[in-house]
Amino acid sequence: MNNILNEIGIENYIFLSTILFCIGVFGVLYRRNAIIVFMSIEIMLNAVNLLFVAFSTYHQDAQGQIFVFFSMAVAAAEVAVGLAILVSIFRNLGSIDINNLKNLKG
Amino acid sequence: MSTILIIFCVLSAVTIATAFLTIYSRNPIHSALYLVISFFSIAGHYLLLNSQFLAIMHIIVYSGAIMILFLFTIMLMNLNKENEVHKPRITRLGAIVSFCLISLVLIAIFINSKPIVGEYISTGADYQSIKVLGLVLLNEYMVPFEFASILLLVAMIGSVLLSKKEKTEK
Amino acid sequence: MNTNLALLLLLAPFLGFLFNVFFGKSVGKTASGTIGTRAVALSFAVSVYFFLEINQTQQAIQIQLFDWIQISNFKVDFGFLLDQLSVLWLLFVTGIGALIHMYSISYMHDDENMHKYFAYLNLFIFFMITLVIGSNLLVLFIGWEGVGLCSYLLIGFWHKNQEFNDAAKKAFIMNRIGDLGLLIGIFIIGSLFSTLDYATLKTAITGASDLNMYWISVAAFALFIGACGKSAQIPLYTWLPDAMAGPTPVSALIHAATMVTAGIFMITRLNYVFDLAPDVQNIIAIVGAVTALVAATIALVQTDIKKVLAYSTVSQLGLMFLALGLGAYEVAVFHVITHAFFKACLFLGSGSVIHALHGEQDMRKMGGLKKVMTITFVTFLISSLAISGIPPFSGFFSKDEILLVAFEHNKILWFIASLASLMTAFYMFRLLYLTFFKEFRGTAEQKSHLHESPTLITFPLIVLAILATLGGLISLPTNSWLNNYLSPLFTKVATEQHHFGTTEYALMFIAVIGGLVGIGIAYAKYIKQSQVPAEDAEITGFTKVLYDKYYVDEIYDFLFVKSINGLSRFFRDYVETTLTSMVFGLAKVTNEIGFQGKKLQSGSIGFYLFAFVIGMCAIVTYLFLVQ
Amino acid sequence: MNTLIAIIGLGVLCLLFEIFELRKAIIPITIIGLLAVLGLNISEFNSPAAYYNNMIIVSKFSTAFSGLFIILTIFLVALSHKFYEHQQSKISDFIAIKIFLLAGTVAMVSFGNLAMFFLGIEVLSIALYVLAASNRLSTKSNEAGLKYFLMGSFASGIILFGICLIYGAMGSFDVIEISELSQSAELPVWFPIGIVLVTIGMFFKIAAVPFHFWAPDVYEGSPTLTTALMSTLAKVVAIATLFKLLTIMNADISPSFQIVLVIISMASMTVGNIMALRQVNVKRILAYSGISHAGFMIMTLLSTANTAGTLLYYTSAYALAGIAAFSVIIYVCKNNENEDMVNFHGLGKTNPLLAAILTASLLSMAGIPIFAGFFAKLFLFNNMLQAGFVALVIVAVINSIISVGYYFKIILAMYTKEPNEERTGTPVTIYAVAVIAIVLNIALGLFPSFVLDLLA
Amino acid sequence: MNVSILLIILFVGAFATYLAGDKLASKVALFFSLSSLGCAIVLLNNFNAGENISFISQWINQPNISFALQADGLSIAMILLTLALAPIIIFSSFGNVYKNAKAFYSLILFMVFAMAGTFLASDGLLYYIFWELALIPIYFIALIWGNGDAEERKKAMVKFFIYTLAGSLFMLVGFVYLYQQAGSFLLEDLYNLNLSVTEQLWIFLAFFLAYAIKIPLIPFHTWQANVYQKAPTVGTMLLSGIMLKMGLYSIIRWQLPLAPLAAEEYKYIFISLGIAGVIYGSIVALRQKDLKKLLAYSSLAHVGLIAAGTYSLTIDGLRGAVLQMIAHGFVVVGLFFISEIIFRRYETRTIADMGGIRSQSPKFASMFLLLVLASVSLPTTFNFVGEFTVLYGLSQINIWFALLGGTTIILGAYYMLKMYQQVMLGETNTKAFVDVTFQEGLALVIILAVLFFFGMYPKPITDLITPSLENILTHINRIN
Repeated sequence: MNNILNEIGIENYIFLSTILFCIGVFGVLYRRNAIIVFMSIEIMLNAVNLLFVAFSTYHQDAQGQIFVFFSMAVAAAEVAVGLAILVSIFRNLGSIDINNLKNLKG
Repeated sequence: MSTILIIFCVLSAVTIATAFLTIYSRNPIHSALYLVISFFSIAGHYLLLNSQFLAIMHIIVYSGAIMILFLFTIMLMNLNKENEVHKPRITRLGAIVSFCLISLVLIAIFINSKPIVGEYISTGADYQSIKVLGLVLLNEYMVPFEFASILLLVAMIGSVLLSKKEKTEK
Repeated sequence: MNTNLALLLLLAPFLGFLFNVFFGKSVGKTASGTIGTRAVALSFAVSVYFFLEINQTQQAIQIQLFDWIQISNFKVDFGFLLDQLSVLWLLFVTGIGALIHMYSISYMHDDENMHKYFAYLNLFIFFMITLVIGSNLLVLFIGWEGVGLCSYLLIGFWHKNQEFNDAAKKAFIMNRIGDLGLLIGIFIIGSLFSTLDYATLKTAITGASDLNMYWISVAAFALFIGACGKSAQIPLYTWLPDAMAGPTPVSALIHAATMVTAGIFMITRLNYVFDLAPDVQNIIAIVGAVTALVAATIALVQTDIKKVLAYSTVSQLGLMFLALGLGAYEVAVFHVITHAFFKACLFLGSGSVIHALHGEQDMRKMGGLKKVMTITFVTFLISSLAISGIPPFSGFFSKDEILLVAFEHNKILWFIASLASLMTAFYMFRLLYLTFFKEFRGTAEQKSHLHESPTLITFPLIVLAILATLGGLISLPTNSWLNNYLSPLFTKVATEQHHFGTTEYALMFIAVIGGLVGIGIAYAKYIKQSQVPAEDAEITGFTKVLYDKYYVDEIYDFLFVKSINGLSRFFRDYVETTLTSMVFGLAKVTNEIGFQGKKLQSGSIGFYLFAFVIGMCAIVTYLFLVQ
Repeated sequence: MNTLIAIIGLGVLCLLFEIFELRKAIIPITIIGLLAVLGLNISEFNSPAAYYNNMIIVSKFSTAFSGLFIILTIFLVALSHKFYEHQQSKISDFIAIKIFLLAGTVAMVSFGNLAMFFLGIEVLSIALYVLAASNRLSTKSNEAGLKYFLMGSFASGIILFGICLIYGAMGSFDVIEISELSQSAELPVWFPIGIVLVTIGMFFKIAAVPFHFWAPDVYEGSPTLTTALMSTLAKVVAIATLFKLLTIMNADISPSFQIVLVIISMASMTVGNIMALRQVNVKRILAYSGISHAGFMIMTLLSTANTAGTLLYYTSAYALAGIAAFSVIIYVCKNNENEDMVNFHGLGKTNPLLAAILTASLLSMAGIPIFAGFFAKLFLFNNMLQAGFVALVIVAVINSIISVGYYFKIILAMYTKEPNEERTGTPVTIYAVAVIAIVLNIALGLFPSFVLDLLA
Repeated sequence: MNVSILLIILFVGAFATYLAGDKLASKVALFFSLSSLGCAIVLLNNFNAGENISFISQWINQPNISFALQADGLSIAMILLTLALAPIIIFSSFGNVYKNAKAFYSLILFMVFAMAGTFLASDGLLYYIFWELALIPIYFIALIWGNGDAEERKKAMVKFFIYTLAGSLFMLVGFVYLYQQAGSFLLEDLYNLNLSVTEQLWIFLAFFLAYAIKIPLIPFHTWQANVYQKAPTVGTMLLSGIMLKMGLYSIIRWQLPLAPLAAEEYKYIFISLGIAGVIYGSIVALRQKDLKKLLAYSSLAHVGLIAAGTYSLTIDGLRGAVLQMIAHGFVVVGLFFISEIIFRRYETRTIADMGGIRSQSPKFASMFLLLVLASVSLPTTFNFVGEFTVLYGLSQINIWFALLGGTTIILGAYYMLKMYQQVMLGETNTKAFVDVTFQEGLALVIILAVLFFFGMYPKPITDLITPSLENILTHINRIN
């Protein structure tokens, strides 16, 4: 099988990942629902994962893909902890609107 | 334009669009579903890049585990309403500005950077079959692999800690 | 031997001081006074011994005790120089000092702090001796400041009265202005000649070929400022009349006979410096003459008996400075001595009067004391004649010599001096007439207590009157013992013995006539017409200006005291606060920024992340797009 | 490597103790265990080696810092006894998380592969998210946890992106390979961008301006012991890791990057100090103080060739002072809703010893001699002047002056105000930790060579 | 035996005092301060006999810092000043009862320790450490045992601390910079540096800031009056008697020899600043209502002259400055003690509330007067020797400096006598004033004895300090 990078070019992957990453950033800034913010972060991580795989192909090296595994593990762990925190907040406040979380300031 | 490029473009468009919709849609459930689609399209990219194992893994972990967790939480909190008030305009403006800024900056840098010279030459070596991945992961990357378990252990203890009621509270 | 004696001379009054400080109160008043007097008398005895020895050997005695101050190019010893000049000064300082101590035993007997008084008086004698016998300018400076201190203590002796304290303070501070001048002079001399020692200095000056005339003049001028302060010359004279706040014997001792002559002593001591600065000498002469005249005019209308005498002192000191300025050092010294006799006598006489009147000093409330206070009157008369320059009393000789010298140099100065002499005769006899003649004008209460003073008071008066009469003998116009005695001191050939021609005799005659005219006017006014000076409120016109001393005190007060106090308030209230707020304003601003900055920390995750992203963009842009 | 394994073993042991109902023994055993680990760590000091395909590289740098982390963890574990008095049932979880966190930190300073680095930082972060939110009934703790979590994940994303770009440029995660490649060939621009992004992510962890906003809020909201952990251990780890990262990956930092570092350093110091001036909450004050100290620590990155020792010294001094200060805060505020300065009123009278310790630790942070904080600043200034950053040193000096303002506010509160509550009880562990920490601090001040020369 | 023993005694003393408990603290402190004074005298003897009493040991290898204590004549003189004043100050506090006395006296000894260290240290960094260390005890002494409104005191003290620290931190930067050039903090290595004029100027200014604030010179003096007023008298004594001498000493020891070209180049400016301080301080002192504030401003005036003397870069200026430092140390301690004695009886420091004391307490009045006279530098007092030498040194630079600096003898007399008049003279106050007690009297007599003895025979001190000053001066002149 011909290598696809000859056809697509690594730059395109970089651009795609960057845009995806930036959308993630945008989501973090744009939304006030903690869960969506959270999802945005997942988008960011996925963007990076995609880039990892692309680079892995580019270098023809397995390490990039291995790293994606770790990245997934991290994402899973973060999700577990993050959702636990969210649930705990929801229990205390009845809301997960991050705009309501302004008690600590100054 | 080759087929692969067309597939790439379509997949990319889907990925970006669904990612954007994830953020844009008001209903958290919709967001979650869009995100699932986005993840699938990313898995499509993986397939395109010929890393089938990773694609499967990705679908299992993200769509299967993480997204279910999300959905579960959304349901638990009963958030499936479009009740979210938008952030103040200034904040949204700030978000958009920073989005444009960061995209522009990053893309500008990548465009500015000197183009990758030379053909991409495939050596033909196997680097992404399950076998190779397994070997690398469990030989070279044995320590991080083990350490990832610590990570998950910490996450587990943490989740328990955050949810467990104190016994001494009387 | 000499060292021990010199130390005895110096330390006797100091021990008297210590004794009075520590035991004066317990031993009782008379004992404390007696011991104080004996201490000074002992010094007098030693002084006489030294006088005899020096008069015989014509050799100055140098005594070095120890190193005192180390300066880069020289070091200052603590040492004594006993020569003709210092011994002469010692004689009348300790002599008159002893008499006044004796006088004080009686005069101060009613004061509860008599032991303190004697302590201060002894301390004064100690410092005066230091001043006189110091072998260099810095030891002189010890005495110089020391006598100033004692003057301060004694003027403010009755320290419950704040006015007296003000007077004391004023005296001290004005003296200090002069002292600064003296110090500056010392600095310049020190750096020019690398020594402050009189003897070395003299050889250095006489031996040197190329002297820096400019700096010598500056030094001389600075020293003269010092002398002005101590000897109450314009512009630093105003403290002396105020100093009359002290007990009268103190006025006699410090503010008439001894301390105020320190300036003359110093200039005479450094005559070789002043000889090199003719400009400064001219200034001295002019200042002296003007002081003599101004003070005399003020004295014309004063009604306080001691004030008259005080201005008279200033005036006489002015004459002495005139003589100094004209280079006639020995004449100035001569007048110092005669003046010491008669002015001390006058002060003590006035003290006797005040004592009799229980503290009354206003001449308008006196009169007719001739009958009750005969001895006081007679001695007072003799001294008045002496100061008025009537032959054959001592004042005639000394004053006449000054006038002669002045005439030789400058007719205007002579005229001013003569005018001052005439006025002197007038106001002295005005004083005499108002006090001793006619009827008593005080209260009946006072009248009933009028009495002649006790022996302890009259004895010094008599002695001083005799000295005032005979004092002129030491320097007769044609055969001056004093000039010969002092001649080793001077580098210039001492003023040649006057050839007594017609001019000289005519001048002498004019002077005497002048004196008599003054007396005559006084007689006409106060005996013939029985005038009594008007009450304060009724004084008008130029008399008022004179009575108020040309408003010099007010002017000084306005120019210096008020302005410096105003400045102080300004500094305290505005400059200090501004400085503080400037320095600490920075802290305030920082604090305020911190307070405003708290708003930035709004608690909003969105904003925090926004800042994060912006910061990241800025860094990345700077690094990869700008560069 | 052995250290890392032993630490993980200890963490697992903690969990086992819970199972065997030996809660009382957990803390003593853990402390003893950590001491043993410390000994093990020291034994590794002079035998640098790379383990498992360069995954873990044990060097002097890593062992020295690991030692510091272990010591700090010992203190934090010792404080746990008193702090979690009322949460006995969770004690094993708390302790185990701390131990794993320590494992993460050790992995971070001794990584030889970016995968280890990333996993280490994630272990650290996730443990901290949990600890920050661990007081589940307190809304403050919740808020702190969520804030830290969201922003921390965001920063993790940035770091990951950075790593990805590095990988894209180099085709390897092995730092030694990367280092060799970075010196030889012409690099794609991805590499420097990757480095910068990773650096930015680490700046977030250190709380450097403008990535610092989370710190005051999270410090204030978190349980005090967690705050202590964040402000001492976490910050030190982050800066040490960043230092190592920059040292290993590109030997010479470009001049423009230096300018960025200088500006961030200055901004951190200034913002931290100025913002601290008007705070009333002691934890917030220490948070801002931590930001300013981050600025100081960043200075070491400017001339990495010879500042490793200084960094170790600075971080030790700062962390020890922080531990002492926080143990006093734990004592003072144990019964209070908040940590406002009011609670410290009159401490000089009610508890002179702890007041003195807090004073000493604040003086150390302010950089007053003979405390170690002074020498830390001195050595730092020395290095910076040597490298020619005069303006930076001047700004640092001005900041030291400003910092005295708020440190002394606390001291004044302790000594000039009247106490408003009785203080009872003498919690031995808190005393012991505070005293030992401050004594170590002063000892560092008196014998700075001991630490300074470790990495010379 | 070397000088480190002094520091050890004081340091141990500080701890022993704390352990002795509140009742014994003052006595223990006195004992230790006296024994350190005794040791210092023994050391002086050894020094005069030519024995080496320095102590040097390597402390930190990298950067190269030594624990170097060196004593030349100048240091010994300052040490003796410190250690002689310390017992007097401690002794003078016996009439007061302090809360938590053990901490109080312990802090005093600790401060003395730090100040002694400052005078002895010959390694730049060690010196700096002692310099800063001296600040902390006085801060606490003034803060906790001070008088007046607590809030205001707090503000004043924080300002003081930050202000002085601000100055000294720049000095630290200067030191570090010097270290870069010399590779060592040791005094002699730093002396041997050859820096350009610009470098020297910056070094000079960095040091100047530290010293000008500490001493203080105008316009950096704004902390002084407030702190002097609000600190307990013991603290004020320590501050004015010894601590400000640290700054003056440092000018001579560190600033001038390290930046000689700059010092030479700009000496007119700095002399003028000192002299401006003389005049300004004197004038401000005239209208002060608070006795301690007045004394503070008088101190400002005096140190202005001393500083001018040091910046004159002549042997006379330096020697006079050192003499005047010692003299001023004793006088100012005496005067502050006087204010404390009045305060003990009248509970006030406002001058307007006093008056007529002299009639009731002759002994007190005499001693006060003698101190006033010493303060206005009457000949035969030590102050005169110092002031004369300083002014002489200034006159060698420019006669106007001497003249303007000399106004201190006029203005000084003015405000001191005015103060004396208002406090002591006049009608007897209705409030009873008990004459000095034996303890108070003893302390004052010792001070007066020192002042008058050395006023007449300053040779021992002059001989002690001159060689070291000449040595420093050769360093200053090494380039010219």
